[in-house]
Amino acid sequence: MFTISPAPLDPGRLQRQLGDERAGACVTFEGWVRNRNEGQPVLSLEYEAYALLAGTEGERILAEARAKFDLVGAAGVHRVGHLQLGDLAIWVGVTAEHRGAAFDACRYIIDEAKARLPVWKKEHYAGGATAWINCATRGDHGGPAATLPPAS
Amino acid sequence: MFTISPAPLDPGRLQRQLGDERAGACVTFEGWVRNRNEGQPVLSLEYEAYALLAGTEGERILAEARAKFDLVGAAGVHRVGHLQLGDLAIWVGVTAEHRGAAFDACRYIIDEAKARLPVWKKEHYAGGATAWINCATRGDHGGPAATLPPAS
Amino acid sequence: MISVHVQYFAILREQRGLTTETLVTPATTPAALYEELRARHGFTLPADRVRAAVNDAFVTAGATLRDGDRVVFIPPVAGG
Amino acid sequence: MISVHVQYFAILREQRGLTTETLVTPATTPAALYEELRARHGFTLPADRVRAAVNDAFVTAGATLRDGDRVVFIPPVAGG
Repeated sequence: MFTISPAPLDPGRLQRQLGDERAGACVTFEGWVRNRNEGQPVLSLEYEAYALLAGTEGERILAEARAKFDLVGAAGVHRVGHLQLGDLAIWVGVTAEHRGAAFDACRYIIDEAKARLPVWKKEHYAGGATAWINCATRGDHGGPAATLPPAS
Repeated sequence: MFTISPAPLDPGRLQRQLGDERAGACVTFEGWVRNRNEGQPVLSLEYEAYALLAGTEGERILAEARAKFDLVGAAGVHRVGHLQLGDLAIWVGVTAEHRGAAFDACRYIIDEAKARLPVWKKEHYAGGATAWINCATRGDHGGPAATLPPAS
Repeated sequence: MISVHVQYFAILREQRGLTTETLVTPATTPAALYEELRARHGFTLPADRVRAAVNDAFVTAGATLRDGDRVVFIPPVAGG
Repeated sequence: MISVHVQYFAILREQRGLTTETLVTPATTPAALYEELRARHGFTLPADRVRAAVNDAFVTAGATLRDGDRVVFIPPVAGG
């Protein structure tokens, strides 16, 4: 199941839901808020999602992974809200009989999720500047981390 | 750090020790005791390690991963003792700024650990038969899951 | 003329200054509707960087809009 | 003749019936010592499937054994 969560994620609980005696391998990916992006210090991150479509698209990605790889289970959650350094932004967990399928599927899911989920990320910098990542346009002096004026 | 543990592993605690504000990605691998190997139902698994050399070799594998990939942190633990279905036998966790390095390094560490750590696994089957995995010889009728007589 | 409900997210929400609006438009496709709104509200993202969803499913820019549709314009995503 | 301490793990431990022993041997390499022990105790693993460690470090089968060395024969591993 793929969900969008306004509440902090609990990786232990998420992983336990994948428990299955047929599984010999469990690979998880966690995306953490880090203190730097494209060389610029970051103070915090805001995530916003079109939750309904993000859930649907996430489920579609999980179904693709199940079709491509020999899995026992797969799940994912994307956090939304204002996150601080070190916070968990996205969790993906995959189980399989063998580790090759688990690694490949986990990688597939996070790659597709980053490219396809209608989720947006706004970086907050020292001094109050912010930027919606990937939304810079020519007039913003280019680059994904170009700063827009502080939000009102 | 790579350790050998006779006590059950606590993935939450293990992962928290990797927390670092420079890390944007955390990939973990867990090896679970599954109920079947090479088509044969398995009841439980015994793991035995040459703990001192396994720790040294595990540390060497982690150092190789740090040299090959752009990591923030890496750690691993192998459990020893008599494990039941679903129990966690090995945990590997890797953090990096970016997910590509984290996935590649985690995969590298578990592949090398399985091939190189002086750790042995004895499968217990229904009826009391057991087999040391990979230790079958021609006289055992071949195959990694060939059964030896029940241990006395 | 049709009436559509538009929902904004992220940079479009901030540039529009609101989350949802219902409006009457001569546009018959998401592409035409986006150009109309962009001209009116000064959205910085060009049309070719924005995808569209209608009634909670992705659609092409040339899909036909119907009266009562719920339309979302999707800025470049950046999850994870 | 040298005196060496041998430690057994896994299938070798079970086939030998003990964990450690100290013995006096004419063997000067791990390979020769393994053949001696294999003949005496009926180990099923052929020498080419067993690695050796001396004083807690891997060594080659032809390494020189010294009096007082701690020797471990390592059956095929199967961790994870």
